Amino acid sequence: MLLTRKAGSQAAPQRRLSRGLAGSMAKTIDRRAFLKRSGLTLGAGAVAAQLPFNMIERAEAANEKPAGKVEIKRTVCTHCSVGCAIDAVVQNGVWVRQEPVFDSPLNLGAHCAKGASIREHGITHDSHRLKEPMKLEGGKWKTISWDQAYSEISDKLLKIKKESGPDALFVVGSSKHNNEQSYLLCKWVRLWGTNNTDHQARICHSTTVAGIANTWGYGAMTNSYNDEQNSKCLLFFGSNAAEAHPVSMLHTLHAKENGCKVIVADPRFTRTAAKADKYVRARSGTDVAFLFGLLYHIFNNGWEDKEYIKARVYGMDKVREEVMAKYTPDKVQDVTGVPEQEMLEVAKTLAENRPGFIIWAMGQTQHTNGNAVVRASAVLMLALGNVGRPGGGTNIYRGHDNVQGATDIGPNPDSLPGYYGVAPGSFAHWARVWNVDLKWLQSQFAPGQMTKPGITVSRWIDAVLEKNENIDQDPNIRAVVYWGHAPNSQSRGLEMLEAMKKLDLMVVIDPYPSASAAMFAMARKDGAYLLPAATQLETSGSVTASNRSLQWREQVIEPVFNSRTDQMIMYQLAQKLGFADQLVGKKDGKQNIKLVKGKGGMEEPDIEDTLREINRGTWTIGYTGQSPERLQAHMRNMHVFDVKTLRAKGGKDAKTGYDLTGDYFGLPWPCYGTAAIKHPGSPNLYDTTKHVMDGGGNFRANFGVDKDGVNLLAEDGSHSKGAEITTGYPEFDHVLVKKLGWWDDLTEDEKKEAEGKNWKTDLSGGIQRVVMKHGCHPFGNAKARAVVWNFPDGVPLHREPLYSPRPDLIDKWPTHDDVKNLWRLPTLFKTVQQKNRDAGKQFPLILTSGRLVEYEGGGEETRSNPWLAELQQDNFVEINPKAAADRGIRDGEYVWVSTPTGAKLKVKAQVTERVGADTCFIPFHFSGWWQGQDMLPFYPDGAAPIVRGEAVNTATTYGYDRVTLMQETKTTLCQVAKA
Amino acid sequence: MRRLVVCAAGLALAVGLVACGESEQVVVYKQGKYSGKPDGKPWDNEPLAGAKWTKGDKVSWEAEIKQRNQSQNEYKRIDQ
Amino acid sequence: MPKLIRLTRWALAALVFAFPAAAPAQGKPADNTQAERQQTQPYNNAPVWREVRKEGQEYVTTVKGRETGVLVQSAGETWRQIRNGPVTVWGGFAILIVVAVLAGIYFSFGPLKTHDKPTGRLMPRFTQFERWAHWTSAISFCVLAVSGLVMLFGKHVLLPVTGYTLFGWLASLLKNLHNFVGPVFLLSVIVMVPNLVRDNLPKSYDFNWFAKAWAMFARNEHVPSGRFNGGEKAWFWGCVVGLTLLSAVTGLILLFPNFDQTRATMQLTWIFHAISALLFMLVALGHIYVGTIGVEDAYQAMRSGYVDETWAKEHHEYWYNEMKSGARSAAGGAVPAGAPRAERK
Amino acid sequence: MARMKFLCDAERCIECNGCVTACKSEHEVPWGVNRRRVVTINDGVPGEKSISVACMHCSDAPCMAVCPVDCFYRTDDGVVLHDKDLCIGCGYCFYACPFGAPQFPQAGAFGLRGKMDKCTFCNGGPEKDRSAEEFQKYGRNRLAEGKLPACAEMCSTKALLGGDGDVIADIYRERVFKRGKGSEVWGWGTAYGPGKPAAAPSPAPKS
Repeated sequence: MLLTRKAGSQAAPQRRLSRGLAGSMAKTIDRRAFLKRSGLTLGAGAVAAQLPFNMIERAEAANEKPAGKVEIKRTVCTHCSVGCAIDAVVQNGVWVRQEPVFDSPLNLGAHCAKGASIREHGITHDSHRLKEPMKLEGGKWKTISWDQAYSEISDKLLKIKKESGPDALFVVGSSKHNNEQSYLLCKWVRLWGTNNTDHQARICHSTTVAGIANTWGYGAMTNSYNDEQNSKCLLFFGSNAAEAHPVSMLHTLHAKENGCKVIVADPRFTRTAAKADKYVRARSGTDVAFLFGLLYHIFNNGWEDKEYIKARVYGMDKVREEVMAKYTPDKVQDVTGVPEQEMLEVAKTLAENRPGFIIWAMGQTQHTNGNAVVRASAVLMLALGNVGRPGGGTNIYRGHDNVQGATDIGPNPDSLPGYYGVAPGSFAHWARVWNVDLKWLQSQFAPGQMTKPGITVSRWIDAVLEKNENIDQDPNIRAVVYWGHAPNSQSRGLEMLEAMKKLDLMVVIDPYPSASAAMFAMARKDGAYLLPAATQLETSGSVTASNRSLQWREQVIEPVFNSRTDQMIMYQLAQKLGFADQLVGKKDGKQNIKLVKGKGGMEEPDIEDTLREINRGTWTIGYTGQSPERLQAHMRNMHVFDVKTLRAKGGKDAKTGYDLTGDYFGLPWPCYGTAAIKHPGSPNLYDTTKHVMDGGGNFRANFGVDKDGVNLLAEDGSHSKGAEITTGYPEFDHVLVKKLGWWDDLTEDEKKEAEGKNWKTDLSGGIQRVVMKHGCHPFGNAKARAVVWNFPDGVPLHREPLYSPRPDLIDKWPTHDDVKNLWRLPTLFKTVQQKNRDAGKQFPLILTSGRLVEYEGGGEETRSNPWLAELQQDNFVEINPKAAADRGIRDGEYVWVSTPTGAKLKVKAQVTERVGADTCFIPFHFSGWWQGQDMLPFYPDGAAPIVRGEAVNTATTYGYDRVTLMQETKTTLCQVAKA
Repeated sequence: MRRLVVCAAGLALAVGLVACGESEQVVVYKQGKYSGKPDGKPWDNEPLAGAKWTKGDKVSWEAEIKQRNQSQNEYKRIDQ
Repeated sequence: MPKLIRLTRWALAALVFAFPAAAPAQGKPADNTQAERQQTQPYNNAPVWREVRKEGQEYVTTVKGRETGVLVQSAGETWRQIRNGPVTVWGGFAILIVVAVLAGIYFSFGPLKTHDKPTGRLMPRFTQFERWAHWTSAISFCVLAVSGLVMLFGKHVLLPVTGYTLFGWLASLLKNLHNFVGPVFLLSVIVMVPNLVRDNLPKSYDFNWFAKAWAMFARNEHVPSGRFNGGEKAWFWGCVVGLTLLSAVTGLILLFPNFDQTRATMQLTWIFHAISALLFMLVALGHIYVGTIGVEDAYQAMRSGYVDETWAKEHHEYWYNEMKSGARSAAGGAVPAGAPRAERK
Repeated sequence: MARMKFLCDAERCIECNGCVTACKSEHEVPWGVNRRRVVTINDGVPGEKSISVACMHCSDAPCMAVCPVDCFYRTDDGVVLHDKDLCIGCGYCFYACPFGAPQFPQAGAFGLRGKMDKCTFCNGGPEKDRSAEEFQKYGRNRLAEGKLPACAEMCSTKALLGGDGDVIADIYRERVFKRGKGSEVWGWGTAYGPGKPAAAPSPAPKS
């Protein structure tokens, strides 16, 4: 009998519970309460009024007073990369309701649990947000003023800088910042003088970005969620879209309904698998073997697209050799556990149903050979001829709402905005865009460190703990700023705690900083500051969805409590640290970004101006055409965009008169040239069936014109529609433009700017404009590389995870050798693998992690939302009935999950056939328990999330991708025992 | 004994009489016998901005609802 | 006939509920029909939906609580049929009929009277403790009965008369009264019963009493009996002990849903509770009749605790003899000097 | 005349719980009360199907039939609503409801459950439409705004359909036709009785 749900004992703080369950029998009943409840003394009407029906106690309970000013603000959900539009109903400055936006071509009004409950972030009553700046003093969190926080933080930072140089600071940015904030933070860190900055993309899709960009040009989703409706076959491999990107399933299931085949291959029978035509269970960490096992059948049966390969792919023959030799069905079955027949069936389905997508998320990327896995996926699609056409390609589902944008133009250790690598030329380019003196900028950096990629977020703990002589910078990290990052999303939690103990300063800037706060307070007594940041719903700005479409968020409400917007905090900190003018590009009487009045009348950088500055400099990936005006017009006129193609058939913005005809929704990057030339954006990358001014393209010429005498440029005829050059061609610079006789198409002003520049550095946009006028692609026209030469494995290679249950396969497929210096740090491979060769005896189960639909990322903000928290109140481990029975474990019991790190997690057992008998799964959104202990005492008052639980990453093991230092979280070993 | 009967009868009468004080508030709903507090009809409200029905006109309200219903049909939006 | 079928279905269902299997573990794998069907007819879910309707099937949901994993509980409909059907209809008629029968007896034969004149000497029949217990249980029983009847029949009988507002008030009051008086009734019965057990043990002469019971009412014949006669003993064992136990246990189950009983348990319990309570009320009508207007001076016995010797002799001859012979001590000890005389009409 | 109905398409429902939180957010339903829930059958094994379930606003509503105080009523659009002023919190509607829709805000010792709460099809209750009182007792009244239930409108895959029975049956029929195979609608018969199956599972010819 339900009647009232019992909130789990750990579920909610008493305060919250008593709100929900007011009057439950849990409390003692005094006489008055008794009479009141039983209604013995009151009339019926009065009884009705008195009997607890606690629907509403909130201050903002909507009275529909005619006087209340009602506004509709259009914003975008902040929980994942699908980009679901939301109409927020705001009354007298209070967010009272949300309405679906049926017009949105991305989500058509649809929301998952997180999107449908996003209003909670704006609710002030009973909020679990951080409300005031705080300081850890004597082990207690103490409220301080913003001014005190700023001066103490900046004093400490400047002291550290003076003693150890700028590289002693590490700044973790956020994929939740909008584009403008990400961009400003990227700039902020460089103005401070270091490359030591990173954000969640490192631990989510860094391997994708590196691997895919090196294959054909850009490291992003090639098409869009919508484009799946044009597809014949979808292979989900390493993605659980139904839980991680629920609204994308609208397009997937619509496609399926119309005949598209859906295949899911995964160690778990996920909710996505439940919707598939076919499900294949493969062992975690054997991705390359699986993909090449498919490729074996494709080659073996001659199903590859030979013409396509000949015209547009480099090195497929070499891949073929290796695949046919190393990935024969018997070997593949031995490694992956998938029988030959099933592999053949999948390969056949893929071959018979083209075009098709391979879809992945962290299932492929978070491996020690993640770079190879994603390239193997790309190679598979290339072999089928699926890439560069509508309905086919690699649909790479990004995680956070703006992880794509933050990767493109945000705080990355190895690149400036727009993937301009940290090279002298890039700094020169950006100094010009930023209106900053290059010499001054150079002087901010420690000698020689400016062009060295910085520390990654996955390894900052090693940069603190590692012996100084082993790291490739002068100081160890002494100060860390967490600017919108959850500590529990990083592996090796035990060591992070050690690193926190050694830090001089930790600053956490976040609307929900509590996981970091609690961990730090558990580790030590002082040395940390918490600054309450506003959410994305409390500021405006653009956000890039996974499909590269940019959407503009209107500010829904003012920053609540004493929180401030991120751009305001950046500017105010920069004022204290002495580079505020540079941050807004103020020099020589010019100022790029004007200051506007923000909360409380304080100044902050203007978001629209910031986007305009981005537009002025980000030529590489075409962030230049998306002016605030165009984006805002798109948001106002969503209904004119077609759902299948994302293209506007017509329409004029009523407010500005802007003609939307031909634009793709959100101007998916690359949107080359200035806004004035009206490039429509590129819905599908490398699509030769369209004119480049219609969003068409081809593979990028980024690696020269030939390799060892083999032509790297595209073969004749494989150019984008209408290109005047029908052969392959290199990327454009002023020399090539002149050679082609197109120079005079430039205006005089353009010529002045373009002289000596290439398509990436010409700030006038003239080169891009003219090249596209001739139907050509600014970045050239080359082949995709099935084989690369700048990665450890030219042809992707299966390598056993560092912690593998199969010592025999470790011998056959060993991991990389140790690397002395990778992103400034020594990185271990073979040593760890060999040391743990037989770990499988003690830890026989594979431990993998993943998402729940109710929570997101580290989960702090979603676990603070009662509407979501109620649905998932305990962390759990999924364990197969057989494995559970062997250990005497029953469903719902607490168990200890231990890993080779020595960490032990106390979680509930969920006995299910969802996982195989050799695998366990723990969702990664929980934090707030530490090896069985509730960390509640360490949280700042009122900022503990409703639901706390054991963080899986407390127990995850060492392991990093050989190229990008992506952490290994998807395959390690564990043992489970009854608690 | 008789007193008891008289008392009971009196009480019943009183209770019965109270019912006469009940004001008429009958809204007849099909199938249900409920005739408690009357509920307004959805179409008897002021339409919100942008809505295309008129207050009190059931037919126009139903048309609006049917129209709105199509937003749950993505085929409609896609083939648009 | 369809009602009978439904009842049979109910009985079967009841059997199933009677042994509630432990809630199935997470995602209890269903039989393979669905998986097989999907092979040939990918979108045909008929096997799943068939299985869903099986009683006791619980599935996975993130919403916490008892039985949130149940998709369809068909037993609710059966319960509705039984409650709104036989229980309400037959129960209602039964009460009317019993009232009519009692009225018939009263008006045809009048109350049972003593043949001889009262002696004026009083015998102690009930101790103060017994009387307190009796009246506590009697009053709480009446409250329970009235409130119970309102909940079962009020909608049909009272509501049309009172109107919604008053009825809502009344029902709310009575429901809460019912819930809190229930335990009081149970307690008072528990206190009362041990004292009376010995005198209610069946004796051979009780059969005689039963054989002549009709004559007693119709022809005002007196049948010798112990402290309690056969009818009283039947009332004691069948109702005071038996039905109280049944309705109290079922009542308590219904009263504390916070122990997470399943709906099936509640439905079954409710049916036992309703039937037992109705039976209790039917017999109680008889008990009240003979205790008040049906038998002269019976009411005084429980009110004051004393009876006239004539009354005792005629109605409970064996007891009278025992008392007189001193074979047993008086129930409430010797008659105190100032004991009130029985009030006469 | 419009007859409001719910229909959940099991082929589409991915158990994202969007409907659950949409309802909570729209009506500010307190912790512990869930007007809607998603149930998954065959969880974790092939054949897994999820269904979103709430009050189905039955044609022959059992709750209405067993209510001792007759607090339920049905609107002209077929929405089953109740009057919380009359409700005595006896729980009978919960025993009778096939779908487990009625909810109670309290733990219920001594039968104290508080007033029953359930899905209103976003149509409030017998207070003045769109008034603060109505919102506090029953939640928003979207029908009175010309809108449909928040859960169905926000469903992530448009699996949950809510609205005019004829319209949603047509929408569903179109899908079934596209899929090319027959299908069954969960709960439809139970809630709305036999008669014309709304989404005729007429198998389309094999292509």
